[in-house]
Amino acid sequence: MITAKSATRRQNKAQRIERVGKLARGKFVSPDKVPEILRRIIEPGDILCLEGDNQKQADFLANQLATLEKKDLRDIHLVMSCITLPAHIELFKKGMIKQVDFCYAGPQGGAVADLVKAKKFPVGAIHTYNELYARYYIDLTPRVALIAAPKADRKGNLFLAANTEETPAIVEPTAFSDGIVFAQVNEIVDKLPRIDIPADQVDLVVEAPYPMHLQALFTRDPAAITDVQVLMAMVALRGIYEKYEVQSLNHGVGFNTAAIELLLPTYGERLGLKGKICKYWMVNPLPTLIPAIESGWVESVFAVGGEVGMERYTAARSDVFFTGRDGSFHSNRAMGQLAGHYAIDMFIGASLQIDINGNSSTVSKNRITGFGGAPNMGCQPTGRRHPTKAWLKAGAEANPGPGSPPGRKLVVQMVETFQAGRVPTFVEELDASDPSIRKALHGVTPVMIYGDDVTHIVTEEGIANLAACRSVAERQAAIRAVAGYTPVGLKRKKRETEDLRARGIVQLPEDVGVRPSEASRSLLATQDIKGLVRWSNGLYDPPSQFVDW
Amino acid sequence: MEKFTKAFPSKPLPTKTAKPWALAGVVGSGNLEVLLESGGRPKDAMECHVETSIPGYKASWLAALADFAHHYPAGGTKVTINDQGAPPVLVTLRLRQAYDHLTKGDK
Amino acid sequence: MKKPTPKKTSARAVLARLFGASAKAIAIEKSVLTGYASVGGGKVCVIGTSNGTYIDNEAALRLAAHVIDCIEKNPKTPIVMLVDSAGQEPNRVAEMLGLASYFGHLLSCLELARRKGHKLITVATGQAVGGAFLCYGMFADRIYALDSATVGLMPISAMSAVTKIPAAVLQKLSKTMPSLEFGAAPFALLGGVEAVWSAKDDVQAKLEQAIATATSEDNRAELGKKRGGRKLALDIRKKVLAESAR
Amino acid sequence: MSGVLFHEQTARQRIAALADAGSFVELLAPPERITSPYLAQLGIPVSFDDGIVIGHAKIGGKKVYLAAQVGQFVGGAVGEIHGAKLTGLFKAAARDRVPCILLVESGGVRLHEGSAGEIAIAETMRAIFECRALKVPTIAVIATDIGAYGGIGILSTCCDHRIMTEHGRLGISGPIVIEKWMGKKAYNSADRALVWKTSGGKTKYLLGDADALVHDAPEAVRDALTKLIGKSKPVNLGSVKARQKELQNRLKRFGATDDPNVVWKGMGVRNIEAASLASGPEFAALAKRGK
Repeated sequence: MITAKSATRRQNKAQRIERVGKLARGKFVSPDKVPEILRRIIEPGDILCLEGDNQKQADFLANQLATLEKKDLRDIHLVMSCITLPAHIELFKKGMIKQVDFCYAGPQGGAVADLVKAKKFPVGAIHTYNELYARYYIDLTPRVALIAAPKADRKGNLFLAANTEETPAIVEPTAFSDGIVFAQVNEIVDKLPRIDIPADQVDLVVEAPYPMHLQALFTRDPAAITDVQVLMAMVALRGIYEKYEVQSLNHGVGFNTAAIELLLPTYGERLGLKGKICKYWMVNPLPTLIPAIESGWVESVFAVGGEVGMERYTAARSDVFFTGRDGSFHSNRAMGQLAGHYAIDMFIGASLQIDINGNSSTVSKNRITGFGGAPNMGCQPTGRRHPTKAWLKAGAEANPGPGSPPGRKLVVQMVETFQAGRVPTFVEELDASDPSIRKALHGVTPVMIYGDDVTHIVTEEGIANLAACRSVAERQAAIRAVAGYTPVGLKRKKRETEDLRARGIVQLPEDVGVRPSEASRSLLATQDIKGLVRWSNGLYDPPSQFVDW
Repeated sequence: MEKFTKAFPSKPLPTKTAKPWALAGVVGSGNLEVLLESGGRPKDAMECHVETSIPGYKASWLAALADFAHHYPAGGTKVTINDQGAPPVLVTLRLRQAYDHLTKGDK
Repeated sequence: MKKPTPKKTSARAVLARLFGASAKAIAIEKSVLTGYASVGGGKVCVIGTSNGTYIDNEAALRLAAHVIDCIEKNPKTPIVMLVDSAGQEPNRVAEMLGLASYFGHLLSCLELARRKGHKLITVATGQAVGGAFLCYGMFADRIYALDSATVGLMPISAMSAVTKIPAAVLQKLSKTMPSLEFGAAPFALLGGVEAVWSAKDDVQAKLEQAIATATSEDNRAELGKKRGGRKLALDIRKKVLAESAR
Repeated sequence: MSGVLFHEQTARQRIAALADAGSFVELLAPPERITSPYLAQLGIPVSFDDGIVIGHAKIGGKKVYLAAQVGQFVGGAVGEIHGAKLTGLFKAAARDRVPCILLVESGGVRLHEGSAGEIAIAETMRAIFECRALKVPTIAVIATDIGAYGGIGILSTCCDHRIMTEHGRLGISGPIVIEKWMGKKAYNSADRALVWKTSGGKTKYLLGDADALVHDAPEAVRDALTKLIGKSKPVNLGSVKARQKELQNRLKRFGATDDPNVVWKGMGVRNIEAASLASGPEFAALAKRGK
């Protein structure tokens, strides 16, 4: 039975919509009215969600929001995946925000660090994607969500095209709790290719004067892959992919893993691994995966987001990529993260810093970035029950006790021992454990991937199998053994290293059958972007900054 | 620029090498060249001369060179390095390439 | 960016100084000089630039055409090349059309003239820098410079701006390394210029003598070593010749 | 599509890949340690070959002199030693009547050494024409994005033949210099497609400034060399008059446009997009140069 009390939220929403009044024609509003409408639909104390991850941004709405002043908007509890735009920073500078809960602040990492120092960044917590989406259903349910879509029809149905990403994860909790969903769209059309969000869940729509921002995030130019990265890729292929028969996997964004993708049709083929490894992928449509797909390695690819320039290719290869009935690519960030958590044999990615216990982070005092999605995949899902070959093999190596699961996900960190500019990757203590950062984060050190979750570290020196280590001291020795000539590596003891090598816990390239002198870019399926276009039969349209023809 | 010279104990180079010298790498940003020469020196050590544009990494250099001298029979050789900020991994890689050229010839 | 420095002496005055009354027959069109004149009673062909102009594709073609004309109509007539040019103007269309090839063509024409017995004498009269000097002036049998000419790769200030090496450092080094200095005198120390003619000199007589004594072998490395401005070049070249003869 | 790319090889690797196995003999080899006193004084790392590897070798059994510039070392720029090695090599080629090949990778004069490099380039030009007068073939291979610029751009055009790849660039002023001079609107140096269409191997081939356009592979360069090392192009009245006409005509046809695609179309390219993606001989087939 409906009582007045149980309908409070609904009534409140109705009041807000009423305040919009004649500023809208039905659901549709003109761009110049947006700041005033935002002022009328957002109330002090609201949980406000801004859509924007590391690729797609509701940038028009964010920019309009940033034109308001504290007198218009205050005490906002901001929830959002990625603090990416200058407009986001503006909201903090103007003092509108009473709390923020977010995942990642890549390009604005420096600005966020400055806000923290100025005590203008009241952070609740830094999350992983699915952790934050989950809280949208529990204690961080948005009252107002500002979202982005490429197209709307005249009823307010939305088409999300390749970059569905996190839109459903924001709209559902908002729409089903009497919140307001306000969408910016690139264009309003009579008929949509397909309906991704029904009009029923959308309250306001504006045709933005410029298309939403899309970042080409996963485009790695093969020309920038080095011989050293090829060496590491060969070592990883032999020492991990081949050894564990990794069938389902996620690759991080980086040149190391791009090198692996480009070695599959050449080196991988020579090793006879086709059909044995790398069949099921949870990755965005990586351009560097094109040669492997064209060579018949890949059964399926599910993605958390799209990639600029891959639209025609993914549509043409709907046998591999998830596509809608209209034939175009479909992504879903929340479901992709879930798949990466439970359903893959291996996560492999890079990091800026790894400490002596195997913890990694990208945060420092002058750059507060955060997590994004990597930790959802780079962790042990203890809720997993289904076995695979790789999972069982890795589990057996970890010597499970009577109270632990029989399997393990492979969580691999693949790093060069030095970053650009001779900055060592391996450190005794993470920059992220700086007291000022811990204080701002309520005592939590922002660790990307915990050492306990990591099974292997691959460097140009070799592989350290952390899962096979039997003590903290042993794990530290294994990390030192592959830390090269960093200060951490220089502390290794020859005898310890030789002992670990004898037991297979540390493996040098030659121990997994790789001759370093063989490692050469010439092994890559293609060495430049143009080659990727050729592999795609002209279906890949790289962003202009990558085109030199 | 920082310069240093040091000899590291190493097992003698195989008596027959393919050529008297070998050069690997190029001097360029983040890269280095290694000139490896054989002949006319004590057989039990690898003599190293390093000139680097980035000072302050002597410990890493010495460790990398010592490891190489330990792993490869390079006694009696002279190593001369012109460096423009290469990471240690390239030091090892170029040494190995120069060594292969010296002992097995180009190819 | 800096535009070309304004002319110091008018082109006509320079021509008159070099060729006397016979200079009148030399045409100046868009600062490109072509024509014939006389030196010590002998006919010479004149090509060149003035007013520190830029040499573009068209200018290179006009100079080349005149050299071809001279070869065809005036066999063995000495060719005097005057240089006062700031170089090639950085221009995308010129590059697209292959400016380097236009310059290469001009050099080929001059080479043909040399092979056919024309003596080639250069006088740097104003700016003689960069590509403009390389594309014809430096290709002569013998190269001279008026002491008012600015000869060389580029001034130290410009060198410093591109290399990011402080000008003071380059300035100091140029005391022992004349190659870094800018001007006719240091350029002569390198052997790049046979002799520098001063304001007091009778340049017509000098030019006459230059033509009379010129031979076609390239003596610059020898000069550079003898004068101490370029100590290495000759020996290294000799070493290459010696090692390759083994 | 995969394999060893010529433009990614080092100077020494290129020579090893082009020469008959084991035939290369280096002159003024690294153990002689002939390094630049200028760079040393400026605190800049020196190199044992001063950025150019020279020597003689055999290609298909035929003796050649070979020089390879090291683009990574100070942009392959020409200093006193580098330049003197180059001059000496062409003089040796003239003396011995042996073809001379220059693998170009240079931005021109090495500014750190001032006018010495400029004079060396002028001296080398004289030596190249000495070869040509003796019908000793001279060949420039321009196949990397560092390419042939400044004085070395001009010098390359003095050789009998130029072999290019789509990666190679030939010019005098580079895009960054031109952008500074003309403004970003006239030339955006970050627009890589425009940069390559302005100075890249394909456009140079279409216009006739490159004699061969080959795949970015050492074998392809070697094949082209094999075809050209026996051939010299005379410098005579007929040849310079024909060239004069050709260059005049080029200026008349294309001097008024700033759009490289107009040049491409004018030189017989029908499908610009397909030609942009094509490489070496496939491009040449699509282009029907000059038709």
